[in-house]
Amino acid sequence: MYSEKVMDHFSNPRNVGEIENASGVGTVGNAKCGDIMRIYLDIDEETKIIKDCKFKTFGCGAAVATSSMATELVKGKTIYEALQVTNKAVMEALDGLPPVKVHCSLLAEESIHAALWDYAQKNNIEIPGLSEPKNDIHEGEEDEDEE
Amino acid sequence: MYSEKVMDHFSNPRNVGEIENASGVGTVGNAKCGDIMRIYLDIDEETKIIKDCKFKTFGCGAAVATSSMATELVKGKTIYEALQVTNKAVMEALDGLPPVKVHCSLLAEESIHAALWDYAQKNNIEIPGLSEPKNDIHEGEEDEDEE
Amino acid sequence: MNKLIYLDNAATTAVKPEVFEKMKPYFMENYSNPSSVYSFAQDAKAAVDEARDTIANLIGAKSNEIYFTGGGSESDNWALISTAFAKKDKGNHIITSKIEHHAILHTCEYLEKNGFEVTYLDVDENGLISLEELEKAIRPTTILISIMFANNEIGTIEPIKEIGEIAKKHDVLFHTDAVQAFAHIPINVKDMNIDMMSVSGHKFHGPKGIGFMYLRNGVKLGAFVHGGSQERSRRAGTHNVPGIVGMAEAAVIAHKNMDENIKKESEVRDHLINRILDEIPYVRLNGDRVKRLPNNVNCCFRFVEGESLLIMLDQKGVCASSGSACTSGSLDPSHVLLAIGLPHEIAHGSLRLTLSEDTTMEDVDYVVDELKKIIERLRSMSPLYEDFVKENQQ
Amino acid sequence: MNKLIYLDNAATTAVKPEVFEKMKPYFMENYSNPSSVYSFAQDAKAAVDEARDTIANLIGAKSNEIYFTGGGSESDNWALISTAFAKKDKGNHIITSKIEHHAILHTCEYLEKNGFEVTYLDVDENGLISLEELEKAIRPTTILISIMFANNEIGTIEPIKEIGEIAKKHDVLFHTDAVQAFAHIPINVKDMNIDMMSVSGHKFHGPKGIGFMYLRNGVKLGAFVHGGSQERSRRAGTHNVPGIVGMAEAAVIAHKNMDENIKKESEVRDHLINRILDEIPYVRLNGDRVKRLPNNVNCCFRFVEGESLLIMLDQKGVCASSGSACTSGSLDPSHVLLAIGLPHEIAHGSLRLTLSEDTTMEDVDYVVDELKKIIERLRSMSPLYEDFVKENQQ
Ligand SMILES: Cc1ncc(COP(=O)(O)O)c(C=O)c1O
Ligand SMILES: Cc1ncc(COP(=O)(O)O)c(C=O)c1O
Repeated sequence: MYSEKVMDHFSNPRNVGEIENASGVGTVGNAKCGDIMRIYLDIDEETKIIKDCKFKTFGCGAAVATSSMATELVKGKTIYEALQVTNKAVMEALDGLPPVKVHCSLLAEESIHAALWDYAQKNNIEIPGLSEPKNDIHEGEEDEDEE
Repeated sequence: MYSEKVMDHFSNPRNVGEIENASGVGTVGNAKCGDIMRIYLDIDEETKIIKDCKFKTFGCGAAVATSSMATELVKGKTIYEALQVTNKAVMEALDGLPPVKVHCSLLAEESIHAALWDYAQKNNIEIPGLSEPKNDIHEGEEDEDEE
Repeated sequence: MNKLIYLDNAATTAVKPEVFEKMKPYFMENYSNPSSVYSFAQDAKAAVDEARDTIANLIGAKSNEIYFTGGGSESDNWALISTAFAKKDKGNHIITSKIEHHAILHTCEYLEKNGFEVTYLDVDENGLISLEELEKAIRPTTILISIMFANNEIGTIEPIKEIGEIAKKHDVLFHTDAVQAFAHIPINVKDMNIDMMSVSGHKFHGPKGIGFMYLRNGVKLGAFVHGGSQERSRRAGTHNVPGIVGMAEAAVIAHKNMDENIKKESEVRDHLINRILDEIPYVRLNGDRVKRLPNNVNCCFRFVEGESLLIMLDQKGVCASSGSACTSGSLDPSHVLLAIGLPHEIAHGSLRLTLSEDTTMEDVDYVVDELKKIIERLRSMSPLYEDFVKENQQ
Repeated sequence: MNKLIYLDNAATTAVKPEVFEKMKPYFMENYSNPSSVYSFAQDAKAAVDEARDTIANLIGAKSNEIYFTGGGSESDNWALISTAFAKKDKGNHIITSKIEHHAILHTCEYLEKNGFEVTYLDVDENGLISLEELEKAIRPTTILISIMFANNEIGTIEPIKEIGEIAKKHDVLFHTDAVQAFAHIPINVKDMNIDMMSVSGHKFHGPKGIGFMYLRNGVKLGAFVHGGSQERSRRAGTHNVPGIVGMAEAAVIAHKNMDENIKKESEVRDHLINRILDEIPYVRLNGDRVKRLPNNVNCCFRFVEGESLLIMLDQKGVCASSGSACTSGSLDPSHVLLAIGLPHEIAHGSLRLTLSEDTTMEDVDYVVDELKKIIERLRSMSPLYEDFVKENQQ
């Protein structure tokens, strides 16, 4: 089902964890749908370089792997460069994903954006091209099946 | 499918053939339905005993076997006794027939009756209990399928 | 019984040893459900995918146009019933032929009871439909044409490509029951404008209980068996992995040897036909002499009834079939033989001999030798023959 | 992979060697079509008849009440669709439950699109329907009650005998999907007032692609697959002789060892459940503790997602399944887990382990040992767990 790269990033995920007093934190996804990603960024004030990046993910194999790969891709980049890390880039770096799992790579992109947004908000700066993320965490988590 | 007895009477049918100048001949069945039986009787004028009996049958295994058995059962009997040879008797003597083949034993009974009727007609006698057979040979033999 | 000459390959065939070997690991070793997540299921999943690719390839289709089913009858039912109900807003008229298999005809009867109208096209004395009549039968409400690729009793091959063109021209869906044709003669669904095609695994040395449907991409057809999301939610049910794998392997083998088999079988077939026609009087060959499956021989022997004939052949170790009413369990003889214009009593005397690539000249020589004796014997017992002889003597 | 602990026996099972041996001759030797006249077909015919007798005997039915089909899904579809269309003059209302297999639920949806009304009964937190609600749901137009014998995800066994009594009292037909129950727990169709029952061969170490339907004599039900006169004209298609023979043999073996298997499996199951509940925090057992299939364990692990769990178990050689959306290919987690009242995010963390009689205590001990580590690891990666811990610290 998954490529070797995906399996590698799932089995040995890079950058799992939290960053205390992170420069920015973003959480996207929806427990109801079975995927939540949280990204922590440690950003250098001066250079705007992402010095460190950690994640926590509740989700399927692809969700974990895309989180892992996304943190790898943004680490060392400036926040402006990080914004260019698209879901396509994440997928390519993972040698592809099954069609039903493409949405996981979108979540990975969004979680980076959400963390950057958080950083921008906290520091009152504007990052060109970044808009407020659709962060629907803790939304509609109640059971709502009705037939 | 068939009992051993049926297979025996099919493979080695008794009394196949014709009787020249038979005392009575009866043909029943319908080529359209796939079964025709013809019975020849040689009847002693005095004793009314069936001295000989032959048959010809166009039909399935059961049709052949029931004809064969029916001829065996009536041979040596008086015409009055022969009238008592029912399809049930024929079936029993054959150790049974598959349900879809019961009609063959009825044909066998009918063919005996038809031959007896022919004899009675020719000799202007009445055999108590014998009525004119429903002899539908050569009836409706034309192709009549129309959808 | 010692000798066994199996000439009923249109009824079913023996699984080939290579096919069986290919199926074997999927019973006790790679038994997993191919839809499962774990890696143990990967082999089974790959096997199903490969089988699908293979089969698609053989008929010029795409892999996602192949749907595995439980056999030919199910495929036929699916094609007809689901098309009918899916298209009922467009129209309620279906065109088929009088010589289809019961899996088509009885399904049509079911649809007629549910408000659909069915035209049953006549066939000529060889079993061929008329393209003109087909085209004339098309109405604005016609939603489906279903004509079999080749007939299971008399072996006649219908003009499928031409039917496909007519269907396309009138924008009507075209289904063909190719149960007897697939893996026996070449089929290309694209060239032939086929929208749907039914196939059954056990007719070409594959296993029983498995079949497939080719369904052209773009044809909107609901499921027939609803449930799990197997087969892109169009045919529910845990995949019959050994069956699927076996069917594909049998198809591959058949296609690899197709030219050779056609040549071989046709030669044996023609030898058999010629000897029967030459050496037995009052016999008729049923089906088209040329547009004919390479493995099919079907004759009527006058004055003789089919079941008796089969039993006597059986006693000589020959397996065959007949369109006689007695063998079908119904009152009427084969609807196919009636449709080609045979009277009932002639139809009752039919014999079908269907060869496989393993049938030899010696086999059929033996069969003809025995057949001659059996026909003679049955005629000597037949009141119809007696009458015929007497009439001719007069 | 070296180690393989297969705990997905509710998805499918390995064919037993004895079963395979019994099937084997019908592929290449006695391959004939059992409907044929010749004596070569006698063996195949006898084998099918014997299989039918055997199965009938095991459930207290008559032989002519058993109809072979292509599997559980087909049987379910047949029971629902043919009953609905056959009884549509009497009424258009069907009662089922929210936790049925998709072969029932999606068929009900199909019927709803065709003018039928369906009541989906709620179940309690253990997955049991309420007999009172069932009885209240019956209307004058109710034509069928279809309630599964035992649930495939959470193993809950429904009160079938009582449902049968209610159905009988109200003169409504009762179908049960016994795909997970047959050959696992005792079933007597007469005692339980079952009118129709669906079974699938591959769920009890028989082959895939074969199933049967019990259909009580007197229930007037048309064919679902129309065509040849097999199965008393109620299910067309050349008999899948190896499949039929294999299914019957598997059923016989299962019944011979049923008491012992139930005891053995229940012990292993309970050990597994107890260890999980004792040793892993934030876990919930799904399904009834007592009215439960002997081979079913189903738990939800909070803060963890099912697919990840399955992959990690797979890496340790353990085959399992989950009701997580990711594994079902849909957006929502298992409808069964939602129906017993679980919130979505809990349902995503479900794990189903289904044993066979060959599953040992050592096997499940190994699984629990690995599971503990995996759950811990996944929780350490889970933002939900992080939040939970932080909230509790406050
Ligand atoms: C309860 C239940 N019903 C029906 C089915 C369908 O059976 P099959 O996949 O063999 O058609 C299954 C298994 O998949 C099942 O567990
Ligand atoms: C032309 C044709 N269609 C359909 C079928 C049905 O196939 P199956 O019996 O495998 O369902 C057959 C064979 O029986 C056939 O010959």
